[in-house]
Amino acid sequence: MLTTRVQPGPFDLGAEVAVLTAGRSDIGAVVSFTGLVRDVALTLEHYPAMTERQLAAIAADAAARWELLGATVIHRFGSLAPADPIVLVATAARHRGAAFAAAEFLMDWLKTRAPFWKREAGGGWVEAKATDDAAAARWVIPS
Amino acid sequence: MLTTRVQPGPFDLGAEVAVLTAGRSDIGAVVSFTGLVRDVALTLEHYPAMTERQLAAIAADAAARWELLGATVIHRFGSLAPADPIVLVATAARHRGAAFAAAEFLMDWLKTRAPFWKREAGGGWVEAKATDDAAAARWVIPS
Amino acid sequence: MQLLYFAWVRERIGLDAETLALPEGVATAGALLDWLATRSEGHAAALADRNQLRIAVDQQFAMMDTPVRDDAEVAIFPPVTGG
Amino acid sequence: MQLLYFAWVRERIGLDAETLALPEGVATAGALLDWLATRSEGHAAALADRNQLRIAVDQQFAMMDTPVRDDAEVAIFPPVTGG
Repeated sequence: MLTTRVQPGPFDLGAEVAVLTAGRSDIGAVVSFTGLVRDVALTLEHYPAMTERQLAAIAADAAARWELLGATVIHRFGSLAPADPIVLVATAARHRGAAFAAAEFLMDWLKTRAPFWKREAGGGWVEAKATDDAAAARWVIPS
Repeated sequence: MLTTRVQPGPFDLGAEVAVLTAGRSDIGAVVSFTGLVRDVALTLEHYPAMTERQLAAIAADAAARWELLGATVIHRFGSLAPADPIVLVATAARHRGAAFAAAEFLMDWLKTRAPFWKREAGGGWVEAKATDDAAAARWVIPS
Repeated sequence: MQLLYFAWVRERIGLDAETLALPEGVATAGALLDWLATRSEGHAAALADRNQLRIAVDQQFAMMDTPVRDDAEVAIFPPVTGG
Repeated sequence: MQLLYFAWVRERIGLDAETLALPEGVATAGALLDWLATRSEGHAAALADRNQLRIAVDQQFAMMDTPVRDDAEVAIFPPVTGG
Protein backbone atom coordinates (compact mmCIF):
# COMPACT_ATOMS: atom_id res chain seq x y z
CA MET A 1 0.00 0.00 0.00
CA LEU A 2 1.47 3.30 -1.11
CA THR A 3 0.09 6.39 0.61
CA THR A 4 1.11 9.94 -0.31
CA ARG A 5 -0.38 13.07 1.14
CA VAL A 6 0.23 16.83 1.14
CA GLN A 7 -1.37 18.67 4.01
CA PRO A 8 -1.02 21.82 6.12
CA GLY A 9 -1.59 20.09 9.48
CA PRO A 10 0.58 17.78 11.56
CA PHE A 11 0.77 14.00 11.22
CA ASP A 12 0.89 11.25 13.85
CA LEU A 13 3.95 9.03 13.40
CA GLY A 14 2.61 6.20 15.56
CA ALA A 15 -0.78 6.21 13.84
CA GLU A 16 0.74 6.28 10.35
CA VAL A 17 3.04 3.33 11.10
CA ALA A 18 0.10 1.45 12.67
CA VAL A 19 -1.91 1.92 9.45
CA LEU A 20 1.06 0.75 7.38
CA THR A 21 1.38 -2.52 9.30
CA ALA A 22 -2.28 -3.15 10.22
CA GLY A 23 -3.62 -6.65 9.68
CA ARG A 24 -0.49 -8.26 8.29
CA SER A 25 2.25 -10.43 9.71
CA ASP A 26 4.67 -10.54 6.77
CA ILE A 27 6.34 -7.24 7.66
CA GLY A 28 9.58 -7.64 9.60
CA ALA A 29 10.93 -4.10 9.33
CA VAL A 30 9.49 -0.60 9.41
CA VAL A 31 11.73 2.43 8.97
CA SER A 32 10.45 5.95 9.49
CA PHE A 33 12.02 9.31 8.82
CA THR A 34 10.61 12.48 10.36
CA GLY A 35 11.98 15.83 9.21
CA LEU A 36 11.61 18.68 11.69
CA VAL A 37 11.95 22.47 11.47
CA ARG A 38 15.30 23.45 12.99
CA ASP A 39 15.77 26.70 14.94
CA VAL A 40 13.89 29.13 12.65
CA ALA A 41 10.22 29.18 11.66
CA LEU A 42 9.53 28.41 8.00
CA THR A 43 6.87 28.90 5.40
CA LEU A 44 6.63 26.12 2.84
CA GLU A 45 5.24 27.00 -0.57
CA HIS A 46 4.44 24.25 -3.05
CA TYR A 47 2.97 23.56 -6.49
CA PRO A 48 -0.07 21.47 -5.58
CA ALA A 49 -0.84 19.68 -8.85
CA MET A 50 2.80 18.78 -9.41
CA THR A 51 3.43 17.87 -5.77
CA GLU A 52 0.72 15.22 -5.84
CA ARG A 53 2.07 13.74 -9.06
CA GLN A 54 5.66 13.80 -7.85
CA LEU A 55 4.92 12.20 -4.50
CA ALA A 56 2.99 9.39 -6.17
CA ALA A 57 5.78 8.94 -8.74
CA ILE A 58 8.47 8.94 -6.04
CA ALA A 59 6.65 6.31 -3.99
CA ALA A 60 6.04 4.14 -7.07
CA ASP A 61 9.72 4.43 -7.96
CA ALA A 62 10.73 3.21 -4.49
CA ALA A 63 8.29 0.30 -4.73
CA ALA A 64 9.77 -0.66 -8.11
CA ARG A 65 13.33 -0.64 -6.75
CA TRP A 66 12.79 -2.56 -3.49
CA GLU A 67 10.38 -5.25 -2.33
CA LEU A 68 8.29 -2.98 -0.18
CA LEU A 69 5.17 -4.15 1.62
CA GLY A 70 4.05 -0.55 2.01
CA ALA A 71 5.23 3.04 2.09
CA THR A 72 3.81 6.32 3.36
CA VAL A 73 4.96 9.80 2.36
CA ILE A 74 3.40 12.87 3.97
CA HIS A 75 4.65 16.40 3.34
CA ARG A 76 3.31 19.51 5.02
CA PHE A 77 3.07 23.03 3.61
CA GLY A 78 2.27 26.45 5.03
CA SER A 79 3.62 28.03 8.23
CA LEU A 80 5.71 25.85 10.51
CA ALA A 81 7.34 26.67 13.85
CA PRO A 82 10.69 25.38 15.13
CA ALA A 83 10.44 21.69 16.14
CA ASP A 84 7.34 21.18 13.99
CA PRO A 85 7.45 18.05 11.84
CA ILE A 86 7.64 18.81 8.10
CA VAL A 87 7.83 15.46 6.39
CA LEU A 88 7.23 11.81 7.16
CA VAL A 89 8.50 8.85 5.19
CA ALA A 90 7.76 5.32 6.39
CA THR A 91 8.64 2.08 4.63
CA ALA A 92 7.69 -1.52 5.41
CA ALA A 93 9.46 -4.62 4.14
CA ARG A 94 10.23 -8.21 5.12
CA HIS A 95 13.84 -7.31 5.94
CA ARG A 96 15.53 -4.19 7.21
CA GLY A 97 17.87 -3.63 4.26
CA ALA A 98 15.06 -2.79 1.84
CA ALA A 99 13.19 -0.67 4.41
CA PHE A 100 16.27 1.43 5.23
CA ALA A 101 17.37 1.87 1.62
CA ALA A 102 13.90 2.81 0.39
CA ALA A 103 13.43 5.37 3.18
CA GLU A 104 16.77 7.02 2.39
CA PHE A 105 15.95 6.98 -1.31
CA LEU A 106 12.54 8.56 -0.72
CA MET A 107 14.06 11.36 1.34
CA ASP A 108 16.82 12.03 -1.19
CA TRP A 109 14.25 12.06 -4.00
CA LEU A 110 11.86 14.33 -2.06
CA LYS A 111 14.63 16.81 -1.34
CA THR A 112 15.49 17.14 -5.02
CA ARG A 113 12.28 16.35 -6.93
CA ALA A 114 9.27 17.46 -4.91
CA PRO A 115 8.21 21.05 -5.72
CA PHE A 116 8.44 22.68 -2.29
CA TRP A 117 10.26 25.88 -1.38
CA LYS A 118 11.16 26.93 2.14
CA ARG A 119 11.29 30.52 3.25
CA GLU A 120 12.73 31.41 6.65
CA ALA A 121 10.74 33.73 8.92
CA GLY A 122 12.27 37.20 8.68
CA GLY A 123 14.69 35.93 6.06
CA GLY A 124 14.90 34.78 2.52
CA TRP A 125 14.30 31.66 0.52
CA VAL A 126 16.35 28.67 1.60
CA GLU A 127 18.91 27.73 -1.04
CA ALA A 128 19.12 24.21 -2.44
CA LYS A 129 22.05 22.23 -1.04
CA ALA A 130 24.70 20.58 -3.17
CA THR A 131 24.80 17.78 -0.58
CA ASP A 132 21.18 16.96 -1.41
CA ASP A 133 22.01 16.74 -5.10
CA ALA A 134 24.95 14.47 -4.29
CA ALA A 135 22.78 12.26 -2.08
CA ALA A 136 20.14 11.95 -4.81
CA ALA A 137 22.78 11.17 -7.42
CA ARG A 138 23.54 7.90 -5.58
CA TRP A 139 20.21 6.52 -6.78
CA VAL A 140 20.32 7.52 -10.44
CA ILE A 141 20.21 4.43 -12.62
CA PRO A 142 22.65 4.89 -15.52
CA SER A 143 20.68 5.10 -18.76
CA MET B 1 20.11 11.66 25.56
CA LEU B 2 20.78 7.94 25.19
CA THR B 3 18.00 5.65 26.39
CA THR B 4 18.28 1.86 26.41
CA ARG B 5 15.70 -0.52 27.81
CA VAL B 6 14.95 -4.24 27.90
CA GLN B 7 11.35 -5.09 28.67
CA PRO B 8 8.72 -7.80 28.13
CA GLY B 9 5.90 -5.44 27.15
CA PRO B 10 5.25 -3.42 24.01
CA PHE B 11 6.56 0.08 23.30
CA ASP B 12 4.88 3.11 21.76
CA LEU B 13 6.79 4.38 18.73
CA GLY B 14 5.11 7.79 18.68
CA ALA B 15 5.63 8.34 22.40
CA GLU B 16 9.31 7.29 22.28
CA VAL B 17 10.05 9.64 19.40
CA ALA B 18 8.16 12.44 21.19
CA VAL B 19 10.39 11.94 24.25
CA LEU B 20 13.50 11.94 22.08
CA THR B 21 12.65 15.30 20.52
CA ALA B 22 10.84 16.99 23.42
CA GLY B 23 11.80 20.55 24.26
CA ARG B 24 14.44 21.07 21.60
CA SER B 25 14.53 22.71 18.20
CA ASP B 26 18.00 21.69 17.02
CA ILE B 27 16.87 18.27 15.75
CA GLY B 28 16.21 18.19 12.01
CA ALA B 29 15.98 14.44 11.48
CA VAL B 30 14.59 11.48 13.40
CA VAL B 31 14.93 7.96 12.02
CA SER B 32 13.18 5.02 13.63
CA PHE B 33 13.44 1.30 13.03
CA THR B 34 10.80 -1.08 14.32
CA GLY B 35 11.43 -4.82 14.06
CA LEU B 36 8.32 -7.01 14.02
CA VAL B 37 7.68 -10.74 14.45
CA ARG B 38 7.09 -12.25 11.02
CA ASP B 39 4.64 -15.11 10.45
CA VAL B 40 5.55 -17.36 13.42
CA ALA B 41 5.30 -16.67 17.16
CA LEU B 42 8.65 -16.41 18.97
CA THR B 43 10.10 -16.66 22.42
CA LEU B 44 13.05 -14.39 23.06
CA GLU B 45 15.54 -15.47 25.70
CA HIS B 46 18.25 -13.08 26.85
CA TYR B 47 21.11 -12.65 29.30
CA PRO B 48 19.86 -9.73 31.40
CA ALA B 49 23.07 -8.42 32.95
CA MET B 50 24.94 -8.55 29.66
CA THR B 51 22.02 -7.24 27.62
CA GLU B 52 21.90 -4.04 29.64
CA ARG B 53 25.65 -3.53 29.32
CA GLN B 54 25.64 -4.29 25.60
CA LEU B 55 22.72 -1.99 24.80
CA ALA B 56 24.37 0.87 26.67
CA ALA B 57 27.69 0.15 24.95
CA ILE B 58 26.06 -0.05 21.52
CA ALA B 59 24.27 3.27 22.00
CA ALA B 60 27.44 4.95 23.27
CA ASP B 61 29.34 3.58 20.28
CA ALA B 62 26.76 5.11 17.89
CA ALA B 63 26.96 8.45 19.71
CA ALA B 64 30.75 8.40 19.40
CA ARG B 65 30.61 7.74 15.64
CA TRP B 66 27.92 10.25 14.64
CA GLU B 67 26.79 13.63 15.95
CA LEU B 68 23.62 12.38 17.50
CA LEU B 69 21.29 14.59 19.51
CA GLY B 70 19.68 11.51 21.04
CA ALA B 71 19.08 7.80 20.56
CA THR B 72 16.65 5.26 21.98
CA VAL B 73 17.04 1.48 21.90
CA ILE B 74 14.31 -0.77 23.30
CA HIS B 75 14.39 -4.55 22.99
CA ARG B 76 11.66 -6.89 24.17
CA PHE B 77 12.01 -10.43 25.51
CA GLY B 78 9.61 -13.25 26.33
CA SER B 79 6.69 -14.53 24.23
CA LEU B 80 5.78 -12.58 21.12
CA ALA B 81 3.03 -13.18 18.58
CA PRO B 82 3.21 -12.57 14.81
CA ALA B 83 3.12 -8.83 14.03
CA ASP B 84 4.27 -7.92 17.55
CA PRO B 85 7.05 -5.34 17.66
CA ILE B 86 10.35 -6.76 18.98
CA VAL B 87 12.82 -3.93 18.81
CA LEU B 88 12.84 -0.16 18.45
CA VAL B 89 15.78 1.99 17.48
CA ALA B 90 15.34 5.74 17.11
CA THR B 91 18.04 8.30 16.36
CA ALA B 92 17.92 12.10 16.32
CA ALA B 93 20.42 14.39 14.60
CA ARG B 94 20.65 17.78 12.91
CA HIS B 95 20.80 16.17 9.47
CA ARG B 96 19.38 12.99 8.01
CA GLY B 97 22.66 11.36 7.01
CA ALA B 98 23.80 10.83 10.61
CA ALA B 99 20.34 9.74 11.77
CA PHE B 100 20.00 7.12 9.02
CA ALA B 101 23.55 5.79 9.38
CA ALA B 102 23.37 5.55 13.17
CA ALA B 103 20.02 3.72 13.05
CA GLU B 104 21.37 1.17 10.57
CA PHE B 105 24.52 0.76 12.64
CA LEU B 106 22.52 0.21 15.83
CA MET B 107 20.41 -2.48 14.20
CA ASP B 108 23.42 -4.23 12.68
CA TRP B 109 25.20 -4.10 16.05
CA LEU B 110 22.12 -5.33 17.96
CA LYS B 111 21.69 -8.26 15.59
CA THR B 112 25.25 -9.43 16.17
CA ARG B 113 26.21 -8.20 19.66
CA ALA B 114 23.14 -8.16 21.90
CA PRO B 115 22.66 -11.45 23.80
CA PHE B 116 19.18 -12.46 22.64
CA TRP B 117 18.12 -15.81 21.21
CA LYS B 118 14.91 -16.43 19.29
CA ARG B 119 13.03 -19.70 19.41
CA GLU B 120 10.12 -20.31 17.05
CA ALA B 121 6.86 -21.61 18.48
CA GLY B 122 6.69 -25.36 17.77
CA GLY B 123 10.16 -25.20 16.26
CA GLY B 124 13.78 -24.79 17.13
CA TRP B 125 16.20 -22.00 17.84
CA VAL B 126 16.58 -19.49 15.05
CA GLU B 127 20.03 -19.68 13.48
CA ALA B 128 22.24 -16.64 13.16
CA LYS B 129 22.36 -15.24 9.63
CA ALA B 130 25.56 -14.70 7.66
CA THR B 131 23.89 -11.61 6.15
CA ASP B 132 23.74 -10.05 9.63
CA ASP B 133 27.46 -10.70 10.13
CA ALA B 134 28.17 -9.14 6.75
CA ALA B 135 26.02 -6.10 7.57
CA ALA B 136 27.79 -5.62 10.91
CA ALA B 137 31.22 -6.00 9.27
CA ARG B 138 30.56 -2.75 7.35
CA TRP B 139 30.98 -0.82 10.59
CA VAL B 140 34.12 -2.42 11.97
CA ILE B 141 36.84 0.19 12.31
CA PRO B 142 40.15 -1.34 11.17
CA SER B 143 42.45 -1.62 14.18
CA MET C 1 -0.65 28.91 -22.21
CA GLN C 2 -0.86 28.78 -18.46
CA LEU C 3 2.27 30.07 -16.70
CA LEU C 4 2.90 29.48 -12.99
CA TYR C 5 5.64 31.07 -10.88
CA PHE C 6 6.83 29.98 -7.44
CA ALA C 7 9.05 31.25 -4.61
CA TRP C 8 11.39 34.10 -5.62
CA VAL C 9 10.47 33.74 -9.28
CA ARG C 10 6.92 34.60 -8.27
CA GLU C 11 8.10 37.49 -6.12
CA ARG C 12 10.38 39.03 -8.73
CA ILE C 13 7.77 38.79 -11.48
CA GLY C 14 5.09 40.01 -9.09
CA LEU C 15 2.56 37.43 -10.28
CA ASP C 16 1.86 33.84 -9.28
CA ALA C 17 0.30 33.00 -12.64
CA GLU C 18 -0.47 34.48 -16.03
CA THR C 19 -2.24 33.22 -19.12
CA LEU C 20 -0.55 34.14 -22.37
CA ALA C 21 -0.78 33.14 -26.00
CA LEU C 22 2.40 31.41 -27.05
CA PRO C 23 3.95 33.54 -29.82
CA GLU C 24 4.79 31.93 -33.13
CA GLY C 25 8.33 30.64 -33.27
CA VAL C 26 8.57 29.92 -29.53
CA ALA C 27 8.74 26.13 -29.43
CA THR C 28 10.91 25.18 -26.44
CA ALA C 29 11.02 26.00 -22.73
CA GLY C 30 14.29 27.89 -23.26
CA ALA C 31 12.80 30.04 -26.04
CA LEU C 32 9.78 30.68 -23.84
CA LEU C 33 12.03 32.00 -21.07
CA ASP C 34 13.85 34.27 -23.55
CA TRP C 35 10.54 35.71 -24.66
CA LEU C 36 9.11 36.04 -21.13
CA ALA C 37 12.23 37.92 -20.01
CA THR C 38 11.32 40.74 -22.44
CA ARG C 39 7.89 41.31 -20.88
CA SER C 40 8.90 43.41 -17.85
CA GLU C 41 11.82 44.31 -15.64
CA GLY C 42 10.47 41.86 -13.09
CA HIS C 43 10.40 39.06 -15.63
CA ALA C 44 13.93 39.93 -16.72
CA ALA C 45 15.20 39.90 -13.12
CA ALA C 46 13.45 36.62 -12.30
CA LEU C 47 14.66 34.82 -15.40
CA ALA C 48 18.21 36.15 -15.69
CA ASP C 49 20.13 33.24 -14.17
CA ARG C 50 19.14 30.04 -15.93
CA ASN C 51 21.27 27.93 -13.58
CA GLN C 52 18.97 28.96 -10.74
CA LEU C 53 15.77 28.08 -12.57
CA ARG C 54 13.86 24.86 -12.92
CA ILE C 55 10.98 24.32 -15.34
CA ALA C 56 8.05 21.94 -15.32
CA VAL C 57 5.88 21.37 -18.37
CA ASP C 58 2.50 19.86 -17.50
CA GLN C 59 3.78 19.14 -13.96
CA GLN C 60 6.83 17.22 -15.08
CA PHE C 61 10.40 18.45 -14.84
CA ALA C 62 11.58 19.71 -18.21
CA MET C 63 14.82 20.84 -19.84
CA MET C 64 15.47 24.05 -21.76
CA ASP C 65 15.01 22.14 -25.02
CA THR C 66 11.73 20.49 -23.96
CA PRO C 67 8.99 21.39 -26.50
CA VAL C 68 6.17 23.62 -25.27
CA ARG C 69 2.73 24.04 -26.83
CA ASP C 70 0.07 26.66 -26.34
CA ASP C 71 -2.12 24.28 -24.30
CA ALA C 72 0.65 23.50 -21.82
CA GLU C 73 0.95 24.44 -18.14
CA VAL C 74 4.49 25.71 -17.68
CA ALA C 75 5.85 26.38 -14.20
CA ILE C 76 9.05 28.26 -13.49
CA PHE C 77 10.70 28.11 -10.08
CA PRO C 78 13.99 27.90 -8.17
CA PRO C 79 15.62 24.55 -7.28
CA VAL C 80 13.33 22.79 -4.80
CA THR C 81 14.05 22.87 -1.06
CA GLY C 82 11.43 20.64 0.53
CA GLY C 83 11.90 17.52 2.60
CA MET D 1 33.12 -19.52 39.21
CA GLN D 2 29.62 -18.70 38.01
CA LEU D 3 28.67 -20.43 34.78
CA LEU D 4 25.60 -19.41 32.75
CA TYR D 5 24.13 -21.24 29.77
CA PHE D 6 21.61 -19.90 27.25
CA ALA D 7 19.39 -21.19 24.43
CA TRP D 8 20.33 -24.66 23.14
CA VAL D 9 23.50 -24.73 25.23
CA ARG D 10 21.26 -24.50 28.29
CA GLU D 11 18.93 -27.16 26.94
CA ARG D 12 21.68 -29.64 26.06
CA ILE D 13 23.44 -29.23 29.39
CA GLY D 14 20.12 -29.32 31.20
CA LEU D 15 21.04 -26.40 33.47
CA ASP D 16 20.78 -22.65 33.15
CA ALA D 17 23.59 -22.04 35.64
CA GLU D 18 26.10 -23.83 37.81
CA THR D 19 28.70 -22.70 40.33
CA LEU D 20 31.99 -24.59 40.09
CA ALA D 21 35.50 -24.20 41.44
CA LEU D 22 37.88 -23.53 38.58
CA PRO D 23 40.37 -26.42 38.53
CA GLU D 24 44.08 -25.67 38.66
CA GLY D 25 45.63 -25.37 35.23
CA VAL D 26 42.45 -24.09 33.56
CA ALA D 27 43.37 -20.51 32.70
CA THR D 28 41.51 -19.63 29.48
CA ALA D 29 37.95 -19.80 28.19
CA GLY D 30 38.99 -22.51 25.73
CA ALA D 31 40.54 -24.66 28.45
CA LEU D 32 37.42 -24.13 30.54
CA LEU D 33 35.25 -25.48 27.72
CA ASP D 34 37.53 -28.53 27.34
CA TRP D 35 37.17 -29.27 31.03
CA LEU D 36 33.40 -28.62 31.14
CA ALA D 37 32.88 -31.00 28.20
CA THR D 38 34.13 -33.88 30.40
CA ARG D 39 31.48 -33.27 33.08
CA SER D 40 28.49 -35.02 31.44
CA GLU D 41 27.17 -36.24 28.12
CA GLY D 42 25.00 -33.12 28.03
CA HIS D 43 28.01 -30.88 28.51
CA ALA D 44 29.90 -32.78 25.83
CA ALA D 45 26.99 -32.46 23.36
CA ALA D 46 26.50 -28.76 24.09
CA LEU D 47 30.17 -27.87 23.78
CA ALA D 48 31.20 -30.07 20.86
CA ASP D 49 31.11 -27.50 18.04
CA ARG D 50 33.23 -24.51 19.01
CA ASN D 51 32.24 -22.62 15.83
CA GLN D 52 28.67 -22.55 17.11
CA LEU D 53 29.58 -21.21 20.55
CA ARG D 54 30.10 -17.73 21.87
CA ILE D 55 31.55 -16.90 25.28
CA ALA D 56 31.20 -13.89 27.53
CA VAL D 57 33.46 -13.33 30.53
CA ASP D 58 31.99 -10.91 33.05
CA GLN D 59 29.32 -9.93 30.48
CA GLN D 60 31.78 -9.05 27.75
CA PHE D 61 32.37 -11.07 24.60
CA ALA D 62 35.51 -13.17 24.95
CA MET D 63 37.76 -15.32 22.76
CA MET D 64 38.91 -18.88 23.41
CA ASP D 65 42.23 -17.50 24.67
CA THR D 66 40.65 -14.93 27.01
CA PRO D 67 41.91 -15.54 30.59
CA VAL D 68 39.35 -16.75 33.13
CA ARG D 69 39.60 -16.53 36.91
CA ASP D 70 37.68 -18.27 39.62
CA ASP D 71 35.73 -15.12 40.51
CA ALA D 72 34.50 -14.63 36.93
CA GLU D 73 30.98 -14.97 35.50
CA VAL D 74 31.34 -17.00 32.32
CA ALA D 75 28.40 -17.39 29.94
CA ILE D 76 28.29 -19.86 27.06
CA PHE D 77 25.70 -19.54 24.31
CA PRO D 78 25.02 -19.84 20.56
CA PRO D 79 25.53 -16.91 18.17
CA VAL D 80 22.98 -14.25 19.07
CA THR D 81 19.74 -13.84 17.07
CA GLY D 82 18.03 -10.79 18.53
CA GLY D 83 17.05 -7.56 16.85
